[in-house]
Amino acid sequence: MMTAAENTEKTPMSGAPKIDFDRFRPTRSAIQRRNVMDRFMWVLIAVAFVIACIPLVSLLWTTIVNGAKRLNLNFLSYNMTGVVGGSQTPSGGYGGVLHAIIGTLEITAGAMIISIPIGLMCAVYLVEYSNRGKLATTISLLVDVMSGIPSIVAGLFAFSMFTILLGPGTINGFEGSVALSLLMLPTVVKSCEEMLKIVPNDLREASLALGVTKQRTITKIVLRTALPGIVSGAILAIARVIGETAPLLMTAGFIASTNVNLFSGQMTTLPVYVYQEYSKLNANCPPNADATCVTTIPMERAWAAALVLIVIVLLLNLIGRIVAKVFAVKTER
Amino acid sequence: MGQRIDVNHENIYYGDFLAVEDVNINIEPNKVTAFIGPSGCGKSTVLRTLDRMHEIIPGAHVEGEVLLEGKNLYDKDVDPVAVRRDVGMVFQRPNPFPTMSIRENVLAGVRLNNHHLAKSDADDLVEWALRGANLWEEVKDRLDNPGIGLSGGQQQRLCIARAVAVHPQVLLMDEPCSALDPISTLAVEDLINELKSDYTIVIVTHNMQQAARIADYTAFFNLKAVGQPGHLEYFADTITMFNNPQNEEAERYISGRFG
Amino acid sequence: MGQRIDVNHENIYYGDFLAVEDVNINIEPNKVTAFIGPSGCGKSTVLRTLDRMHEIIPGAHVEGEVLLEGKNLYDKDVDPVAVRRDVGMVFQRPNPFPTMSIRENVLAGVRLNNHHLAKSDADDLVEWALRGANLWEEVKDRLDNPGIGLSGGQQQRLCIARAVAVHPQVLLMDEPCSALDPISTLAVEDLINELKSDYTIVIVTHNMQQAARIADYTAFFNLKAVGQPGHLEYFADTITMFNNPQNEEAERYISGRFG
Amino acid sequence: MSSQDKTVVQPVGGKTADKVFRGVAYACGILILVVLAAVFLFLFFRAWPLIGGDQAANSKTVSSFTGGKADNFWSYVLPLLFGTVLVSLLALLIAFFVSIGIALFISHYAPKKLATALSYVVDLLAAIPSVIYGLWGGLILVPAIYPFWNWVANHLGWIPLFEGPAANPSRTVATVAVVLAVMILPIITSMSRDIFMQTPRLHEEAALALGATKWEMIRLAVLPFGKSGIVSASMLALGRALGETMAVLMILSPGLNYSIKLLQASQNQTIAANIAAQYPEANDLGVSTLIGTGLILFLITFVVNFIARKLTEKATA
Amino acid sequence: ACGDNSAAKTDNNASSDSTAKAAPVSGDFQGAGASSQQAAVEAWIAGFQGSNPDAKIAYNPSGSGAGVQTFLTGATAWAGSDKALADNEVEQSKSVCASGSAFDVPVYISPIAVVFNLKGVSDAGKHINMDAATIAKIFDGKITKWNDPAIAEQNKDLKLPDTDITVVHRSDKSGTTQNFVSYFKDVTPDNWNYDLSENWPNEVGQGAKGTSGVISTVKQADGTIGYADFSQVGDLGTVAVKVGEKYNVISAKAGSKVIEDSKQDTTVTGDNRVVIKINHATKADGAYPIVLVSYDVVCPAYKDAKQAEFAKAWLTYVTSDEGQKAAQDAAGTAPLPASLKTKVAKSIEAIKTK
Ligand SMILES: Nc1ncnc2c1ncn2[C@@H]1O[C@H](COP(=O)(O)OP(=O)(O)OP(=O)(O)O)[C@@H](O)[C@H]1O
Ligand SMILES: Nc1ncnc2c1ncn2[C@@H]1O[C@H](COP(=O)(O)OP(=O)(O)OP(=O)(O)O)[C@@H](O)[C@H]1O
Ligand SMILES: [Mg+2]
Ligand SMILES: [Mg+2]
Ligand SMILES: O=P([O-])([O-])[O-]
Repeated sequence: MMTAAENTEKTPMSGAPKIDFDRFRPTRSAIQRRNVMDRFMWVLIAVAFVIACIPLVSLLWTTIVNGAKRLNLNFLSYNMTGVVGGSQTPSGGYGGVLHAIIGTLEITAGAMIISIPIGLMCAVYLVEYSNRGKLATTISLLVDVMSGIPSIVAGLFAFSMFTILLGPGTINGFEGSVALSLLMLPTVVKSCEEMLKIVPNDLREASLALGVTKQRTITKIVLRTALPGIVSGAILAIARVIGETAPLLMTAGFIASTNVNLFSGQMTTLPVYVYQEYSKLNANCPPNADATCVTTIPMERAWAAALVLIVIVLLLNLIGRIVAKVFAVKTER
Repeated sequence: MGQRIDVNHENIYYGDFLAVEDVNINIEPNKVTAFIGPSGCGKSTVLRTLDRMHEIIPGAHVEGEVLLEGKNLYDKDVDPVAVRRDVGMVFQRPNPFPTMSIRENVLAGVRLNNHHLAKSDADDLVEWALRGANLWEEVKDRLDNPGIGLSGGQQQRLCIARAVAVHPQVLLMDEPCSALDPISTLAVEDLINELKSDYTIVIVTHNMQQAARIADYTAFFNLKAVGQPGHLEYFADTITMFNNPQNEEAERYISGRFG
Repeated sequence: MGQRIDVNHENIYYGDFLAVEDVNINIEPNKVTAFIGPSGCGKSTVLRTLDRMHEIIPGAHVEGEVLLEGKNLYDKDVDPVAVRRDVGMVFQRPNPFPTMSIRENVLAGVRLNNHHLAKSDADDLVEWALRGANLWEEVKDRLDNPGIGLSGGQQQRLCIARAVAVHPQVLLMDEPCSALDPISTLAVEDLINELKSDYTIVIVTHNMQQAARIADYTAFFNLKAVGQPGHLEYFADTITMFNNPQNEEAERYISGRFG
Repeated sequence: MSSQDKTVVQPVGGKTADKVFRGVAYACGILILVVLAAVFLFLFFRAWPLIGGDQAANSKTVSSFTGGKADNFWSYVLPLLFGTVLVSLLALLIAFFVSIGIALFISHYAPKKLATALSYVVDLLAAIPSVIYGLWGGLILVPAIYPFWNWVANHLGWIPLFEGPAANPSRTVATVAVVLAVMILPIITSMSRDIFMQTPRLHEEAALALGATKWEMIRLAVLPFGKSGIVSASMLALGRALGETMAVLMILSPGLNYSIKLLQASQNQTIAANIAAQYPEANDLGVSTLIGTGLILFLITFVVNFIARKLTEKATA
Repeated sequence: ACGDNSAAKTDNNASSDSTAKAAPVSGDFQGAGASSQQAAVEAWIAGFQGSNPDAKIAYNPSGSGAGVQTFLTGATAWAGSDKALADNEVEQSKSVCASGSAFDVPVYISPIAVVFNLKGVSDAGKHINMDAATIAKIFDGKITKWNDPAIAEQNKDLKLPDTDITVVHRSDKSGTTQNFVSYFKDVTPDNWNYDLSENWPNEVGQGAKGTSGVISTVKQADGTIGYADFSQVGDLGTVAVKVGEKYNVISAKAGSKVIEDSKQDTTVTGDNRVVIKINHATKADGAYPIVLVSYDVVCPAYKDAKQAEFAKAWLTYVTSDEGQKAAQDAAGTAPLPASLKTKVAKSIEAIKTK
């Protein structure tokens, strides 16, 4: 049975160097060192984790404790019209964030609708079509660069663009969406690109070999496989912009009443609201005011609105998670 | 009916690297042709040029002609997608779609091309394809489980079922059985035997017994030295190839066989 | 010297799913033991419990004992890392480290213990291991190229070289040749033969000829039905197993062999 | 085997769809170039009066911004640039290692349940708006961190970076860097975690089977696999830090020096925060000057990314 | 619209009486400008809408500079500003207004407090007495200890600790800063050698963004001193400033007094403008000299008659007793002195509504 070896005059091992393996045996100290290293890294990683937790927990805790104070149904169902100083409104509240919630949702949705398709398709181009050519390298470099555009510059850009297109002083929610989409795009492209890259090539080949067009291979196999990653990338991108303040002050403006029209009139968003309330710091009460007049109300509103913003983000995340879970790649065994 | 393939003066490149040189081969319709040869000699590479899968590798390209029923696949007006629809392929490594259930995996080729299959048709197709790949009994109760949850061998059989389900004219298989146990292998070989009445089949294999068992024709690829391009050394009907090869290299390679 | 392995009453789970039931087997030192059996019967699973690779799958766990020279691998005080140092493993699918060159891949394991390997030692080691895997001639001029640039078969041989380079006491191989051509397979088999004078070798294979050629003992695994746990059906020295099996199932399986 | 005789109809078209899809993908790629060019041109034209305008007026504008400290654009923008880069790099330095640590903790160390919970928290934190970081940083962290900075100044004051006395309240570069680090931490973590989780099991097993410890397995299989992702994530985070406006604006006490005294107030300012601070009260020429500084920031981001890219290219080649 | 807080009934009655003379204005109107005006403007909008329920008014507190810039593009009906228009802005406005050039009128007076946080003093509710020179020296970093003789001398009855002084100033461009330092320039120029600017000129102490930033920074540490709008002082200590021979504590009334004692700036170009030249060196009894005058900027004629109607009605309301009271209640501002009102009313009359 072992005849085959005899047929070949030259076995592969002839001419192989002689190795004294005992020299490579791990010494006790080497093993010790490796175990120490392993444990050390474990500790280091755990410590990194704990250290990071401190500020993050503090941040959440502060927001929740301060925000919960004024967060109630009244706060969620009224806007800021007719709110004067620290006085109570006829409904028994102190104004609210209904208009800002609507503004945030609409403007962010607008930004999503612009940037997610473009960003995703750009990532598709980079990963699926470009063959890593010059153009692609340039684009992905520029995407990185784009991620460094200061948000305020994005605001200036959108503002100037609308000034040129629609006349001076144009301010509306959509303008804010445009500014935000500029900030969102690079995040979308980058994270989608990374997610597409890790889809195994095997799957593309399998699909192409079934006579499926490239477009369907991409949409039905590649994007589908990467979907959970794309969703969390999109959420990351939304997260990147949902808290923007500076560009929205410039482009979407600030208004106390509710405006549901994204394309006309100023719109308040939650971060802008938080910032404006923080800037007010204290409210005044008329000299003869009764106990219902609260001078610290602006700061309390700021924290409450911050909490609302976090809750909205939380809900978005939750939706994203569910989507990701439903479409998750059934884990390999 | 299966279709014939004629390869004329084919040079295959990865970028600037000439991987396989001057291949000329006539693959008969409704026959099984096996590619054998040492590792790295370019069997997979040649196989992949037969359904234009080669060109999806960046920089890879092909010179020469591949005629499918006389029509050059590499003509300008030929749509590679259409080619791949007619020429099915099974890979060396099992690659079921991880997002799909077993059932969906089998139907992928049909569904991805936007066909709306009635449920009962789909059920029939799934059963037919899975039986063909000798997987039906093992998975019939869990068709909706993810395909990736199967063992390696099961996964490969699933991939064969998937390729077969689109009823190609030609079926290319790159070592389809290398991850299969003998019983599954046997079933696949039976399947190949069955299919060849309708289709043309090309199979890459390391297992010379397998080639001897199932192939009507055998192509022996070789390479002069590492770094040199591979080439088609000898092509003959299987009986000649294994009993009385007219080529010294082929004889040496085949006599090195065992068992 | 190789070490003996005794497996006592081993049950292997994936989460709640009992994949393999009540395995009892004595693996002799300095011998080659082959695992055969139909796909999905748990050969790979059992093999992976011998170097505690099984437990890295979330939820996977093992009941029973695996004694390496009388010491239970699953004792509380045993470090799985140390176990895997002494028990090498080669996988079904080639898995070279994609960012490393061929040379670095071979040295990967050795470097873990010997940070500062003298260049000449490293060179010798690389050559020795690559020759052992019959890859030296093909790659000696491009040792600094990435390991994944090789063809499938070349990659698998690279992985064997990598496992061998750390010079383990026991070598586990999960279908190491399923992606190899006959010449490479032969070389690996020769290597196994050579290595067994120093090491204990366990190999999973679908190729019964291979088992018959290289194994001293053969274990036949089977499963009653799909979804049922696999089990060790029959264990015997290879000559008995293939010529005169005392087990009906084993005989049926083996007689189904071909070639 | 009934379906054997089913005629599988030729698949419907798809060729046009294919072409359109490809075209759209291309167009979107190009669009990025166009948008960026538009932003650049816009910045350039708005900043043009700095070059082409009346230099005396420019100089007056700059001195009005700085109370006479600087009288030309460069002596205005360079300290700002220095401050921007200093703050961002510090933040990245702090956040990078911690993030990778957390990402590994989630992907490879923590039990599955905990990991899921943590992932969730991280994703959530990535979405906390910078105003809230500003609020928290300015109102909670600044007083809370003073004792620590004071300790550092007293014990490590011999290192120029930590030269005392530590400012109280600590509205300093050090504090801002910490806030920015906390802010970008979830970004890096979230992205690297996703990548780490995708490490092929094959490679992890290969490493473990060689007798690698967990950490060695991470070094051999996980980190090399995740490298390009980590770099992208860091660049994304750096970009965010470079351009962060509100948090810096609400916390940092600005100055116009080339100073590395991290613990002292009124040493540096960042470009973005400076624009936000000056814009509301700026006249036309003032806005031009501010946009000019924005343009510089834009160019710096370009250079930083370019260098980072070259470095990773070299490392992976 | 949805979520609006409908105005209180009492408001409705009160306003309908006093502004019965003019027909209600209706439409969408926008303003932008000084963020410091926000609280007052909120109150005015609420009050104005009481009698003009169909007017929708938005005020964007984007900053004085940005507000004026926006106004000069014609996008807003009025701008709120912490400072009077510059000459070139008046010139520019000619292209926006239907005829004539834009003008500004004062809408309220807001005293600027010098706030401090010092253990044993501010938390005991006590004031510290200082003269202009001392304040200037502190803010210029020349006096660095709370028990510096210069301070101690003026505060014989206080026990001042040996604490370092931490100066807190605005880090953003600010009308408050400009008004604050112009007090030094006018009263003690030898101790303030910087150009007048809206930016803080030196690097003494710490800068903070906005009034709210200054206040919260001052609150965060012992020994801090800063300046901020009176309405935001809260429970911080305030400096009593020397006027004549007395130290006067800040109050709305005391702020009004200095304006009563100030003249109109007649050097400004453009018609209808009412710009106050604040007499920081006032000796008036009980006056508090550090104040800021806030202006509204409007056109004498608008291309859109509705806008003109609104501008006129708006300014009329804002400068009325009712409007001034609303601002005082909501924002803690000091009302315009009676002496100014006629001039202001005359300018408002100049707005052409037909
Ligand atoms: N990670 C996993 N999780 C759950 N079940 C698994 C996992 N891996 C394997 N199994 C199941 O365990 C059983 C044994 O699988 P195993 O891979 O050990 O079989 P095998 O004999 O090696 O098959 P093959 O020859 O195809 O490699 C099968 O039923 C398989 O479905
Ligand atoms: N993507 C690729 N890029 C560059 N060279 C490649 C690529 N794939 C294969 N090659 C090279 O082309 C040659 C032929 O490879 P191929 O995979 O076709 O061999 P094979 O005969 O199928 O080998 P095996 O039996 O191991 O699968 C080899 O030298 C290989 O290194
Ligand atoms: Mg191959
Ligand atoms: Mg297996
Ligand atoms: O109202 P300010 O100009 O002081 O910001």
